[in-house]
Amino acid sequence: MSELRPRLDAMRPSKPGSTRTADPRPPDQFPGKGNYFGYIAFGLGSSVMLLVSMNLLRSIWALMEGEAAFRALMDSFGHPLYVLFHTIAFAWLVWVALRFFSLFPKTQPFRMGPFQRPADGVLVGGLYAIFAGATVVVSAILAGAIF
Amino acid sequence: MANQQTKTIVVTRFDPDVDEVPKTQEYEIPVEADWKVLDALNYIKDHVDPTLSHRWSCRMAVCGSCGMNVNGVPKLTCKQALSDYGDRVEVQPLANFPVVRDLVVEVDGFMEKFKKVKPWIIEAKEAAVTEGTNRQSHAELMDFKQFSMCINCMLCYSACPVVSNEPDFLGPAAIALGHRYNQDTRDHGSAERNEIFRDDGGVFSCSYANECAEVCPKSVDPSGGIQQAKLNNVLDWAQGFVVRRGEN
Amino acid sequence: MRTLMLKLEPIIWGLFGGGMFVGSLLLPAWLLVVGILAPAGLISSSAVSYDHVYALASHPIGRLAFLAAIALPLWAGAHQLRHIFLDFGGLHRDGLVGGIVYGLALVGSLLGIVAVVSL
Amino acid sequence: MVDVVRHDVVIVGGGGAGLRAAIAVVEADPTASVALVSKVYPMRSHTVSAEGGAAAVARADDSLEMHGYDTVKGSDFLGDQDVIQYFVEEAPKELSQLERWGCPFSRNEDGTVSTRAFGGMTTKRTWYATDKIGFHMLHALFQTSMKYDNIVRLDEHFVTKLLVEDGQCGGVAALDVRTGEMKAILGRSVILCTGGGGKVWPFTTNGNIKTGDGMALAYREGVPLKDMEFVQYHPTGLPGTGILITEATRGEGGYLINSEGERFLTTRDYGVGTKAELGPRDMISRAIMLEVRAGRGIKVPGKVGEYAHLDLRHLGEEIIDSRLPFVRELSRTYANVDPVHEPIPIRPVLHYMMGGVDVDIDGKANLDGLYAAGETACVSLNGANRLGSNSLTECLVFGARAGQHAIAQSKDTSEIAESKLVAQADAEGGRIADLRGKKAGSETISGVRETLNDIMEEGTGVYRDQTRMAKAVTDLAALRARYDAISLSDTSKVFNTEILAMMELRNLLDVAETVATGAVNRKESRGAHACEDFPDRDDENYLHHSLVYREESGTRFDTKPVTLGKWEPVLRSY
Ligand SMILES: Cc1cc2nc3c(=O)[nH]c(=O)nc-3n(C[C@H](O)[C@H](O)[C@H](O)COP(=O)(O)OP(=O)(O)OC[C@H]3O[C@@H](n4cnc5c(N)ncnc54)[C@H](O)[C@@H]3O)c2cc1C
Ligand code: SF4
Ligand code: F3S
Ligand code: FES
Repeated sequence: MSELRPRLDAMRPSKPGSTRTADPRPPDQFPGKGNYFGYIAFGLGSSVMLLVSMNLLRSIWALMEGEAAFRALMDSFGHPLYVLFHTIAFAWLVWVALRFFSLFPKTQPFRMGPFQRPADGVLVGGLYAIFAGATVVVSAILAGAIF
Repeated sequence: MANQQTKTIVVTRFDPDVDEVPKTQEYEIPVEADWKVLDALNYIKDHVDPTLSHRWSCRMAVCGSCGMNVNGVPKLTCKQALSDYGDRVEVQPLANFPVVRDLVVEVDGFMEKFKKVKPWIIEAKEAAVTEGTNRQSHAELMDFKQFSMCINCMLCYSACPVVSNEPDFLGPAAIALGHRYNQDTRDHGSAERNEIFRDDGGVFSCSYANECAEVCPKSVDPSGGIQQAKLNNVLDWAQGFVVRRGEN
Repeated sequence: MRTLMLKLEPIIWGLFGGGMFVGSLLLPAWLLVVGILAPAGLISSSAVSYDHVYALASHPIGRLAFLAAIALPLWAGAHQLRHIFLDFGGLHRDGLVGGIVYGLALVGSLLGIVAVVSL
Repeated sequence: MVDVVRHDVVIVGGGGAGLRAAIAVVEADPTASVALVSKVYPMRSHTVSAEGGAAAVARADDSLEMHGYDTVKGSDFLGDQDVIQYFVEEAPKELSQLERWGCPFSRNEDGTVSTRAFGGMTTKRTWYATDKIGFHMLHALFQTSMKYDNIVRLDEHFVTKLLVEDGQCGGVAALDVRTGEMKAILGRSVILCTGGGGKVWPFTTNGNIKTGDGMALAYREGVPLKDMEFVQYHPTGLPGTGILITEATRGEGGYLINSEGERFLTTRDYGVGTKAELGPRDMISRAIMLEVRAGRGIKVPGKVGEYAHLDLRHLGEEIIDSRLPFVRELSRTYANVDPVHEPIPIRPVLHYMMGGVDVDIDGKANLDGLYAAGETACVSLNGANRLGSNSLTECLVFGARAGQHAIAQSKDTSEIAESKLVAQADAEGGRIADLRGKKAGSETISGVRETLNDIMEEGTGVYRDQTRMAKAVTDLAALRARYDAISLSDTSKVFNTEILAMMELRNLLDVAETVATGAVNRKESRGAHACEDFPDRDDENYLHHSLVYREESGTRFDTKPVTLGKWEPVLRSY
């Protein structure tokens, strides 16, 4: 958070105005207050996603290297710090998912072919349902309950 | 009056002839229950300090002149009730804009961005007026109507973190406006506009902070429009691989 | 670098969008099972055993799912990180930051491909 | 020395009329250069606030003849019939053009433009875009104007004087609000499109910028103002703020009711016949005033006074949200009332000035090189009472025509000595510089403005009488002395809004003077001019336009015949 000042040329016309102006302020509540907080937390949430994916890559890599490597990695996941990280990451990603879903409908065109875009509530509800379903099914598969 | 109340209005003052940087000035004034923030400013101008400069005209939330940051949040001052705030209300010029004087900000930078998106109907062929009107279904109208509701109040520019940091960013209102024309069945200029949209400072500079939609007083939802424009650009770009642009 | 990034924006943004979807739909389950339930001993230890996971990951659908869950969120994360840097005034080093984060995502994606192919 | 800029045509005002004129000029001559001078950014112009719609024949069950007669009758036979004929013919073309420029009109099932009913119109001929036609029209025009690089905008430039030499207008002197410097903006012709002057009155639908500047500018150069006594009171403004609740509410089926819950326009005889709520504005405004006088007004404590109710509840939420969303937003925000569940409090408020700079059908004023269009002009389309939704179309039709004629004429005018014009602008610059922070007496701008508002409310309200009108004339003369005693405090050059308010106040005083003068000289009741001591129309003595001139010695009143045509004046009843 070193450079909170905005660039001083925000919204400057290409030719300087005819009288001297005061420099623009950055948005007054950025980054900590109001909705900005959610936005930043959401952005950082994707970085969490990035870390989790890298761990997933490590897991598959270990899988490729053989049983011993895989076991060792899984055992290391038992370390309290790892559990803490995974718990935070889980909560964070669930929140990221929910925010992502609620922001999703309006990114879609009002009409898709001959169909009208469903009401936001319907779309968001659908996404929640898919999310819950996917999480349950994938967990079940991973946990060996189904597959 | 029995229930006469007073509030302290803290206003940013800046006179380029005198002041190096903006300062604040406080006015304690009597207020009435149904006042908007603008009424307080006009009271100050008329009865306390005629040197205060601010823009306003329609006082009915449609001309877009009176945008300011009130307690840190961009608001149309003629629409924002004063009673929503406590005893101290801070009124500042819009953030992210150079300040010309007091509460008046520099608009020309915005006008340049606005013009960049070619906000007019680009027709495939010019038709004579004698051919009458185009036909357009209600559903086709609804594809862009929302994005045509922008009053150019620039609140969204004051709220957007990308505007502060990327001077070339077209910004929420301008992109939503370009998208409005792209979505209009009467227009045939989307290829031209998409090229501008894909350029530096175009749609992909937006990081979907969504603050523009939060502050928009007219429910234009520029952020939704920008994401839709991104989607269109991805499709348009993908199509460009298959058929090199030219026909259409 | 920045010019190249501008050219590629549509693909990157597409990958980012996909990453958000895959990341929200698949990663929480992975975290839940492998990161929380298994270490806590709440599910049978055979579940995250080498054999079981290997069986899942080597199934054609499994290979695809794992690749998606590795590669796409990397792009989503990289893209958002770059934007956070921009939000805090990093325009002048956008090319550098972009190069690093997208480079990371690219390397990760390639390794992911290697991994799922050679399983 | 002042900055000098030169263009072929100088247009003052970036509202509907000004923008249309600008486009007309560059379309007629793609090499022409136009200066579009406006005291606010064009999209802030008050055209933006128009809600209901714009009239032009569109339906099979309608005809130009019917639109023509409705307008003539609405004008109480004071409209010039040649003008009206031209207007109704051009109206559909102009609105079609607007549609082609992208205005998002509301649509019928089959994709054609939808029309709605409006007061005084026999059939549905008002084209609309929900309830924000002015906003969409202004933005469509403004955005279209950006296409032309030879329309050069001078935004936030306040015109303070017309530059006239040898009986010819050759430009304007304008204060650059940003720098506080004067500019001489020269052109072979000047078109005034500065809108109306509703701010003369205390309760008005007009915004802060509507101060009658163009009328005053022309008047001060000896150009007569015509039919100024006719000012329209809109029946349905919000009490207190004056914010407009559009006539489209009644076009869509809303009712007006009094304190007894009675739909008085149907139960009592106010001359509107079966039209009821869709009668012309002058009659309905009078009906509301009479209801209040008869003790059937709705009272609230405090400054707002008595009012009537506009009831939309029976329309239901769906119609209100799809056709009148802005009305709902305005009522909620500014009257704390949700029209879906409660009636809206309304009262007649000043809305529109039928009068203005006297121009002929080409928009040409009685001074070479000077044109006017839109609300600031009086081409005699509206006569004694304008029909709602005719004025936006008027801005288009006569804005375009003024633009075409101004550029055509500018080719064959003789060269005026430029140095003399610049010298005038220079002098004007000096005058303004002296005004900055000037200390004179103990008066304030707001004090004088409030007195002016009170005088005009009292003397030129919905109902008038000779004594009160005469008093307004003398009071206004006295108020000039107070104007001269105003002290100013803002000494800055940059964005000095106090100076602007001061100059606008002068314009308001000039306009008010012509309104009051026109009014005392019309001893009859016609259209919006309702004289209680002369309750009838008097075609024998007053079937003429009024002209008010400014001369050295003061105001001079004169008259001018009305152009009649196929429609002979008959008693106006519905
Ligand atoms: C609330 C409301 C609702 C209405 N609804 C309808 C409707 O539904 N249908 C209809 O037909 N009509 C309606 N009208 C009337 C119609 O909107 C106006 O008559 C019309 O918009 C006037 O347009 P104009 O271009 O003449 O002036 P305006 O739009 O008022 O523009 C005036 C321009 O002149 C500029 N200007 C003024 N003075 C100066 C100066 N000194 N120097 C430089 N520039 C100057 C201003 O900046 C502005 O750009 C309504 C009016 C109001 C107030
Ligand atoms: S999009 Fe909304 S906030 Fe932005 S300028 Fe338009 S109306 Fe204002
Ligand atoms: S706030 Fe800015 S980053 Fe995008 S979503 Fe809105 S433009
Ligand atoms: S004064 Fe017009 S939007 Fe506020």
